[in-house]
Amino acid sequence: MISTIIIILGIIMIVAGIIAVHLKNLLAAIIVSGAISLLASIIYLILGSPDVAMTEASIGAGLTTIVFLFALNKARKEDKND
Amino acid sequence: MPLLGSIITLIGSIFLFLGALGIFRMPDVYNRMQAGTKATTLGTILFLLGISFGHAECGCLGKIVILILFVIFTNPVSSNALARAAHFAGIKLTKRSVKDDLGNDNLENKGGEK
Amino acid sequence: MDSLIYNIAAIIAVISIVLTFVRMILGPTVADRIVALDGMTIIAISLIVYIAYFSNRIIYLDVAIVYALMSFIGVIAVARYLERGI
Amino acid sequence: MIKKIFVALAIFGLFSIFLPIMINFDFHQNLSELSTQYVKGSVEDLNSQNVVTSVIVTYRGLDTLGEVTVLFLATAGIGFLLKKRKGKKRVASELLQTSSSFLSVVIIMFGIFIFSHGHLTPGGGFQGGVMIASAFLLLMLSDVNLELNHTILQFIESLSGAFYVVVGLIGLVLTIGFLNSKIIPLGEYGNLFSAGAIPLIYSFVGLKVGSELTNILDAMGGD
Amino acid sequence: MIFALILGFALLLIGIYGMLSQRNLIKIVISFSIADTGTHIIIVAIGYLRGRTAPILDKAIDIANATHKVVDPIPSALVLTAIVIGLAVTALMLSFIIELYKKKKSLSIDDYQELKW
Amino acid sequence: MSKIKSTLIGIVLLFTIWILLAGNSQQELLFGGITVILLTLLFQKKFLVLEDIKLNPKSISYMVIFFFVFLWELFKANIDVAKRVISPKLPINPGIVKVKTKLKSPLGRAFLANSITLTPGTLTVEMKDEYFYIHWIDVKVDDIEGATKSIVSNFEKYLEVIFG
Repeated sequence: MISTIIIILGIIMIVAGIIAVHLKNLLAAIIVSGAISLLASIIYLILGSPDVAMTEASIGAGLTTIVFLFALNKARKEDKND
Repeated sequence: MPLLGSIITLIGSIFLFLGALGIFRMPDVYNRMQAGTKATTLGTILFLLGISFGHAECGCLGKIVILILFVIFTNPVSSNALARAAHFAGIKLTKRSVKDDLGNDNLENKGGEK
Repeated sequence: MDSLIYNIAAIIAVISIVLTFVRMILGPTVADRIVALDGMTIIAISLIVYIAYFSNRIIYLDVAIVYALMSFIGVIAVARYLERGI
Repeated sequence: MIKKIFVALAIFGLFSIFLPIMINFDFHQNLSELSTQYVKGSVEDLNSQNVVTSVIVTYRGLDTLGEVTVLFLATAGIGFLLKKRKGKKRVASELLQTSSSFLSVVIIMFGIFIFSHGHLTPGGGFQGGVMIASAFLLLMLSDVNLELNHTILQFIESLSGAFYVVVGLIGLVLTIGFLNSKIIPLGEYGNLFSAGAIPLIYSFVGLKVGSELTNILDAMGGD
Repeated sequence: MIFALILGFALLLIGIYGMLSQRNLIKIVISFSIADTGTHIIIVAIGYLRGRTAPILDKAIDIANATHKVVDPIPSALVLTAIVIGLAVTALMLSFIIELYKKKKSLSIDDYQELKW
Repeated sequence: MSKIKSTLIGIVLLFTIWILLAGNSQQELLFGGITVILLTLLFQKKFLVLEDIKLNPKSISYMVIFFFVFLWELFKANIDVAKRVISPKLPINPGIVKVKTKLKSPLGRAFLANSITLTPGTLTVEMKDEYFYIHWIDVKVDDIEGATKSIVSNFEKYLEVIFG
């Protein structure tokens, strides 16, 4: 049962990784890589380390995505100013 | 008691599945959001309640209640923010739509920069 | 009997995650993808609670709360980026 | 073209290195000697339920001090690189403004819960600090005119860092070792006020990480 | 858990492939964070022991017999701090990218070849 | 006066959440109490939205009724979504309509918007002064009054008593 979950989630993560590397749209690539981190935290939970799962859910999925968004936003604003 | 809990959980998971199917099948962003928000909210509530019914002996209803309240309050807020952002970013409604009062009133030009 | 039904429910939840994921990779616009991500995280919360009870550790519920919170803030951030608000 | 062949060769080479590692990897059946010591010591010696917390805070406490310093240096670098500028933004929706004002306080309280219960439940200073930073992020997202008070932020950051080192030095003065958590009575196993100085140290780490990450987000997101 | 090990190695390879083949600077950082996640999954999967549970010794497990019930705590402790440092490093890389973008208005790595040898 | 009321309501709410999270042993109550009081003193401005809650017997009884009405509407909404999603032709007729509300207080408007989002076929898109813009999956009436009557009025009569 648990190994079924881990196999399906693993396949999703690998497909998401390949797609995130190849997407042309940067914002979409950031969203897909955020999804990888969110699913990775379920994998950590199954592997018996809830501390790491919590860290990954809060940092890998939340803050890393947001830091990427801020960087894109700065680039967008530079474009507009001149 | 465990049987009742498991059946509630099953109903919840069916609602979750319907929400996912709605996200998959609907024609545009706003309709997807409609299906997604409502079905996943009730589905999550039923799923969590069913599981905690089935394992009543552990005495951890408090965190489940927190989780349910949290989902009820945050899910509509995030879908509202997303719908507004999608409309202001210029994503069109599907061709089957009949009217668009927000587009007609043209709030976009007042709020932010162009 | 009841554990079998719980397992079926978990399998249905995993299938729902796969469906939302397909919408995420197909989605023509960015807003479609982020709607799919929103749905996916809410289904994943249910899955985490299932894993917590399945492995008999109720302390895993803290992880579910943190997960719900961070996915909410992530969705809000992408929405504000789309409407040029940050 | 040559580049593509080179990339394919590199990936294939790495794959052929990893494959035998993966196939021949045999998982352990028991804990290693060091881990056994840690698990036993955490129950008998430190009264802390969460073994990961006792490894991070006590057994490898000096490493954690280093990590926090690295985080501080990265924050300083980012603040040095990015200068603030003013720009126009769209106002957030009314629903988001109303709901974020109460929700952010709840999130901060949840962060405090996480880092003060680091020895009882999963989580600890790093996760609690991230929670606090994300509460300020929610305020930043919902209010376009928000001005964070940098004096208070830097005060909290430097004060908690200083107390972290002072708690370590008290152990040195009492001659039981740097960052030893037995400077405070151990208390009863499983209570909130137990495990010696572990909750205290983790609270300082949480406050420090929270204020540092808030600084990073403010430097990157602020206009 | 052999599946988790395979997953970790696959994500690591995908990340390295992305870093080598993509030309966009932000894409390279995204690939870096994917490779990061893969490495963390590998380290946690090495510490897993079959049929055991998390190293938090509350009422749910028998404390006297704890060393036969829990997984290895050391990889968790290593990965936990590594994730936090990974965030700081990512933020630092992105702020360098922003500074580069201010100079030349381009995100492509082909435009920054002054120091190429 | 309103500041004191909102702070007190905030303390009660936060302390309830703390007890639900941490349990009710003596040490938890002590630490939680200190934390909650410090937080409310630090973030007093954030609690000002709470001052609109009315505390008299009528409004409290309306709160309970509103809760059950809300649950029933949520259930109906899901049956509605299920019917639409399963049927192969996707019977939708969507559009964004404009409705009018009488509520003034921010918290009441927030609750109204959330309730609209979670009930059959409607999703709040934007709130501007006294008008709400609502995405309706099956547009039946065309004018503002008709849409207001069929979407908003059901909740408004309870929320008006609770929040004023």
